[in-house]
Amino acid sequence: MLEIRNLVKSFGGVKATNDVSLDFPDGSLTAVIGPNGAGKSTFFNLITGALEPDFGQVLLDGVDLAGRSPPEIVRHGIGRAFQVASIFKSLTVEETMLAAVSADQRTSAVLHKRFPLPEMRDRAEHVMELLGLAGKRHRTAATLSHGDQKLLDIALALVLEPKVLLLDEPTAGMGPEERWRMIDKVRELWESQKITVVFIEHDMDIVFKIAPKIVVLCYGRILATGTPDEIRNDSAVIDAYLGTEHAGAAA
Amino acid sequence: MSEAVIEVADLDVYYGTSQILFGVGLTVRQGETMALLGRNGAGKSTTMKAIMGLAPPRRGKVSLRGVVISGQKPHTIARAGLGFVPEDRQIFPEHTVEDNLVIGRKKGPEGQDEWPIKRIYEVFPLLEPLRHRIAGRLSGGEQQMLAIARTLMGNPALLLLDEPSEGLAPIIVQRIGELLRQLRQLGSTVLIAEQNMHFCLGLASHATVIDKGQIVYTAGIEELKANDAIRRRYLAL
Amino acid sequence: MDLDALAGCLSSSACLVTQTTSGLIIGMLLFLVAVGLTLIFGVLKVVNFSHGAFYMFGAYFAMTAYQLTGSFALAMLAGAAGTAILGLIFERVFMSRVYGADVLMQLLVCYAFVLIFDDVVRIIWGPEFKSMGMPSAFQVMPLFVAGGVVPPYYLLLIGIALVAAIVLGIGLSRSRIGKVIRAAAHNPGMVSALGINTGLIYGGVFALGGMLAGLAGALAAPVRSLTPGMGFSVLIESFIVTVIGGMGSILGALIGALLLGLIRSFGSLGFPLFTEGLMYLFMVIVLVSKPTGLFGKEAA
Amino acid sequence: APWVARAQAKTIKVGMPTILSGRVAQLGTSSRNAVMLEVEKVNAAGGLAGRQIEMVIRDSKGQPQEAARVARELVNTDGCELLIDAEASSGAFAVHEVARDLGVFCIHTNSETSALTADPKQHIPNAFRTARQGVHDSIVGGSYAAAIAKAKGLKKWATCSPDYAYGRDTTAEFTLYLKRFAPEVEIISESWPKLFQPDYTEVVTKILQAKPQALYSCLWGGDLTSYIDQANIYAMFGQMEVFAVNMADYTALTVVKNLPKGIHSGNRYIKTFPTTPENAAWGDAYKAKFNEYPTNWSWENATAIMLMAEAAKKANSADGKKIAEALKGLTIKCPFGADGTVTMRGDDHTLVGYAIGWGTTIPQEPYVPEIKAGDWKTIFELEAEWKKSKGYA
Amino acid sequence: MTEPEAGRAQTLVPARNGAALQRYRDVLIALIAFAVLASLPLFTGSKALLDFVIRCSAYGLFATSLNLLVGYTGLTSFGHGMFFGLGAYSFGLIMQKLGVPIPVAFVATLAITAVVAAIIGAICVRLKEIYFAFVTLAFQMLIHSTILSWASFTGGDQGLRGGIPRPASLGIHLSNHVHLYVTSCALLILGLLAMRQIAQSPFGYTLRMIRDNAARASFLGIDVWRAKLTVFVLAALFASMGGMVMALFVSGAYPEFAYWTISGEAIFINMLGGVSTFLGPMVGTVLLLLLNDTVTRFTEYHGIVLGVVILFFALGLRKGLLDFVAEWYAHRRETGEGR
Ligand SMILES: Nc1ncnc2c1ncn2[C@@H]1O[C@H](COP(=O)(O)OP(=O)(O)OP(=O)(O)O)[C@@H](O)[C@H]1O
Ligand SMILES: Nc1ncnc2c1ncn2[C@@H]1O[C@H](COP(=O)(O)OP(=O)(O)OP(=O)(O)O)[C@@H](O)[C@H]1O
Ligand SMILES: [Mg+2]
Ligand SMILES: [Mg+2]
Repeated sequence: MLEIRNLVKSFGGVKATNDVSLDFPDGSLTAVIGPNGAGKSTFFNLITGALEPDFGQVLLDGVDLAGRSPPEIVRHGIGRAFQVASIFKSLTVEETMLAAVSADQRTSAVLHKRFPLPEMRDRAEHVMELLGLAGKRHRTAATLSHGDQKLLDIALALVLEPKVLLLDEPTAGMGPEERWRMIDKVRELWESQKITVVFIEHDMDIVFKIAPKIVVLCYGRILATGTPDEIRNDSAVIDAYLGTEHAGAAA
Repeated sequence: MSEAVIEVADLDVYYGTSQILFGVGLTVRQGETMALLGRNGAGKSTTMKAIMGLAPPRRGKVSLRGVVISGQKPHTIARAGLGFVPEDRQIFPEHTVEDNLVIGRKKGPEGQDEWPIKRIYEVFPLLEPLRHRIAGRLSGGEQQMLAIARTLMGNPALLLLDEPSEGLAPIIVQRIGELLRQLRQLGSTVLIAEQNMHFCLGLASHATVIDKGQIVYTAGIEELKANDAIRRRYLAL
Repeated sequence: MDLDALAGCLSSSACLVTQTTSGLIIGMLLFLVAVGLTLIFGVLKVVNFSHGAFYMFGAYFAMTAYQLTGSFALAMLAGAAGTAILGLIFERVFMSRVYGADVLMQLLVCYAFVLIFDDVVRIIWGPEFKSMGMPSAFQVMPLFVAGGVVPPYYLLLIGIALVAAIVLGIGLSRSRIGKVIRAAAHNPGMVSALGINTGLIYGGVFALGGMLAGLAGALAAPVRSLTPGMGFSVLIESFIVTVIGGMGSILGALIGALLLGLIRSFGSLGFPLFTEGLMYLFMVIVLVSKPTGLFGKEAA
Repeated sequence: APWVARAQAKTIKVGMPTILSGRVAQLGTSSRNAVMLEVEKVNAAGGLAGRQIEMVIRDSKGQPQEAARVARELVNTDGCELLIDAEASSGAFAVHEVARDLGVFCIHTNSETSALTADPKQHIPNAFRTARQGVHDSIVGGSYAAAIAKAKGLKKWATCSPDYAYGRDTTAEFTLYLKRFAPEVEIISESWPKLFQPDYTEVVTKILQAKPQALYSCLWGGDLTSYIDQANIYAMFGQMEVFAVNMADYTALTVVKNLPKGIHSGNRYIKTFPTTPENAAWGDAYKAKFNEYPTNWSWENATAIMLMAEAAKKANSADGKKIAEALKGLTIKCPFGADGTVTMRGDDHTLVGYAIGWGTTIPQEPYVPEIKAGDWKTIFELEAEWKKSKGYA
Repeated sequence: MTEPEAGRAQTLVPARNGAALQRYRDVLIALIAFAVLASLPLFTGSKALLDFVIRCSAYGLFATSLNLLVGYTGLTSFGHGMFFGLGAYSFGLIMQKLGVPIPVAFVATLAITAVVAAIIGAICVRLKEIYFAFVTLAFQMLIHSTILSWASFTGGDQGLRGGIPRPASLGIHLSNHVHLYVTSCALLILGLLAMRQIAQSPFGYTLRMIRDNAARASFLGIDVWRAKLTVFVLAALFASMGGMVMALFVSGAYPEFAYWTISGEAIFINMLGGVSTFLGPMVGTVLLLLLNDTVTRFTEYHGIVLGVVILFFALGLRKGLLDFVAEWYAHRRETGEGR
């Protein structure tokens, strides 16, 4: 279980994360929404070690990870994908996957053997199949389409076989069709891999459709948590975020 | 039919050796809001960049009110009257809001100066209290407004908007929609690329659909709404 | 090491004044070269290895103009204007072709011109070192300020550098053109899409940077020997200055230059055999404690 | 055999690595000029034992690894049988190793570092030196300066010399002999600017702070002129006696615009010292041909050719080994000799007997009107002592 | 899937043990290269050619090691030459002062280099981009300053005087020109082979990841700092080897070996030859040395000539020679297969 306790982070005067406490039970699927600049990405950055919290705890199965470095946290089993696809532009899809497996198998510093080691293959292959990237294995990442780059980013997180997967706007910049394909894939993964998934999303159709639980952040604080129906009808959320179009009545 | 503001004909665009656009052609007339629709990677942004001179076409031409502008540098094209709001906004993050606006200021192609900063603040009342804030610290929606306002400061005859709703909270999308409707009432001519159909269909007067670098459909907006086949095939609706 | 000498100086006001002004003098001239470097880096992201050559040309232009006209003012003008034109041509004809290429490619173009420029100077002015000579107006007794010695010529030099610092500082932060230049530094594509000719800005910035280096060269010409390759040591020191100050920061260049000047002037008392090493050591210390220099911004 | 005859008849190639680009290109060029001037004369007189000299001159850019590379190539590929090493310090040591390796005859013409020939560890039978030697200079300079120090009561001295071997060694030796002849002298301040340092402001102010009565410097070339210009605007020259050993060199004398009067300097090359018609004629011939005055390196290289020609005549062979043998202890007539001759000393292969002296400057030609000649007898005595103290003898 | 992709996919699918095969191929190429080089003295009496190859070995090892940093890891060092100088000086000093057998001095020098590189690297690799470049430069200048100032030990600006003793050991007489030549070739080939192995190892791919996106690499569990430090030290070792070859060649060590210009030359070689292929720096080395040796024969204005040649590469090709050739070849193959 991932437990967040009283997490605080400020930039200069701005409290980007202000005393946030949340529980993400094993195998849960949670959406995090909130206005632009609410501190959603910051929240992820704090959990994954990209930023050091000013205060608070990040407990994964009881172990406090707050303030540790990203590699350590990854090794404890928290993987993430980024709002803007973060990939290795000159490596091919296959190389990217293999290299990630190598990092996870602690062979990334091996000098005396040739890359790739045979034992890296299966996992890389499995994840490429899972995300439908196998056919593009020899494409250099830079030449992939936007959507495929986001997929590759998620594949990078997945291939490490994390216990918790954090996805920052996995559908950002995608068209409606790809968007649904992506989110279906996320749901499929969640169901098949039995991992904890937390994702940030601005597309309310998606959020309301697939997330059993929603957290709304606003000005660094938790504005509301609940099921889609509860959130849809929460007047504070409507005022701060949803506007009239997506409000309860419209759905 | 009103005068054509921009005419694009037979545009071929390459990135390196790979061809992205194949003979793209479209026309936007005075006062229209033309929606450029298509899936990811269809070539919407590339079309806009090609019009702006940021991705120079290898073949074809772009003319603005009958004057050929393709082949020119972006700044010349901008001075001829095109205003571009790019996909990822690209505000100047270290400058203040007002400095961003000042950098965008220029007279229109006929010397018109319809958008003094005062009027900008009237149309974008949310920006005025933020005028001395550093633009990089604005929220996404505020940045999007700033990007549009900055382009308007240059008195463009035609506004190119690339995915103005991308990555924004629903409430902000709604607000920007209202703003664009307002601009339309003021008589602006707009070419807008979008993925968000709800947003776009409520706004545009005409629509063009692009797929794999080719224009596959052009019509008035009501006609598109009525054409289920096209919507299903190219827009996944 | 001679720490007694250093301690002795620190307790004598005359010595303190003299060495501080001497540090100021060294620093200000360095600043003029370094500020052009930092400006060009800030806007064009080019590490201009040929910057020292502009300093060299400034000195040679000034010397030639002085020999021809006998006017010190014209000599300074020739140094500044000549290098400005040179900078413009250099940027428009050559550098503009490697934007977007590997940073090292740009470095290579600059390096090629270091080689070419040095030989060009050798061909035009000869391989031997030259001296411009101090105009008679400045051949006067130095001033005595609080027991310290300051030559009037150096007062002029400090004055010009200060004016340049203030004009540049205010110009870049306040004027529209300054804002545009800073914006172009960040995002040239967007700036040009707003109707601004970035080529002109790039050329202009390069010309301005070249001019500042040329002016520094011209100002240095009366007191330094002119020789092909003379830009080199100045270049290395200006690099230290810009890196310490933070690449792209004008204030950083000023502070960095002054710090370096002071290190040199007081270091030569305390560590006469390790003054040079002291500068590098200082640079290492600054970078270790602040990885982007004193006023540098984290690369996005 | 017939091919031997042909080999005898053909020209002899003499290789010369020197510095033709970079900061000291001027000196390298002047070395080349002097060599060409002399080679012409030798060839006109029949060459080296009947073989015409063909010079093969290459640029080493002043880099020791290039100097070594070029020297090897000159011998191995270009077929040079003799080498004139016109390199500065570190380059000379690099070429010295090549000469050791290949056994080729070699004359070092420009390196003044005493150790190159004085240190027996460096000694090889096939290498010689025609450059002046630091320790000779310092002995003469020290005794000259001591006399003036005594006469004018100059007790407090400062030094300002470039921070590299030449500067450090020469300064140390100068002060050694200065103090020996004038024990009351005290060095109160030392400055060590870098070689080719452009700005001497901090050095100038430091010296002014120390308020010495006299200043010694072995800065040279452009560094010296920069230093003078910068010291001038602090009005330094009115405040102390200045001894700058490298001032009386045309490269500096003709360049400085406001040359202060009365700077003490040793001679480098100057056509008025030795005051002989031969020397004046040589200087004028050089000037007529190359439109500039010779440098210190010029006479050193010219001497090398003169010595080689004479040795070849004596050995009646152009073979390097034979020339080397003949060169040992050879005394020849030479415009640069203190008494009209110079000698290649046999035991350490270095040139002695060249003109060496000190005088004071005036701002126009002849720049150093009167030069007081050093005494070679004293030089030899003190040099022997010095060698012992260094463990060389 | 387009046709060329299909073609490549086929060749790579059964490549499960292709990695091992590739290594044998590299070893084979190395053996052939060594055989060709080592037999050269049998065919030519030109000592200059052998000298040229020796110098290529020294510079080639040095430049290729820099490419491990610049090309593979994206660390642009302006001070890599410090290890070239360090190698030359340590080796020379050990031989002069201690008189140990050459292989001992060789290993000892590598050990010294590793320690110094680890200390300097630990400070430098924290910095990014241009700041990394300049802090390495600063260290290089510090080392250069030290060599100059510590004249009693290093000989100051005059360098290590009196030659480096080259006693025979293991039947190799390095004072013999041909022995020196063959040894240099062997060191070059071994060094290149080792660097090739590093580049193609899992660690090599870690380096590529760091070059492309260091932040992302750290989110895969890679300790970026450690990986950078490791490659910094490894590269220093090969640079040091190059320095030793150079010291043997000139039988001395000079402060110029540790001056920043030597780093500049290595960067220059990399740019000339190309940084995206393994052998690019080797091509650049041959190119630069050839250029240098011929141009200096004919003119003392070699700056202009060299400058113009560089401009041709930088403005004309916009990339190194081998990069250009590789791209041209790939392009040709693509269009050829497309037909
Ligand atoms: N490194 C940083 N330095 C300073 N301020 C920061 C930094 N990172 C984020 N912020 C600020 O913290 C606040 C929260 O930013 P964050 O990126 O977490 O928002 P978000 O909820 O992810 O927004 P969006 O939906 O637009 O992605 C914003 O005001 C932002 O400007
Ligand atoms: N710099 C580039 N180099 C190579 N290919 C590119 C580049 N930019 C875009 N492409 C490719 O060009 C095609 C069209 O891209 P474009 O950005 O115009 O699409 P779009 O319709 O705007 O898509 P989106 O909705 O994702 O913004 C895509 O296949 C994309 O992969
Ligand atoms: Mg975010
Ligand atoms: Mg797009």
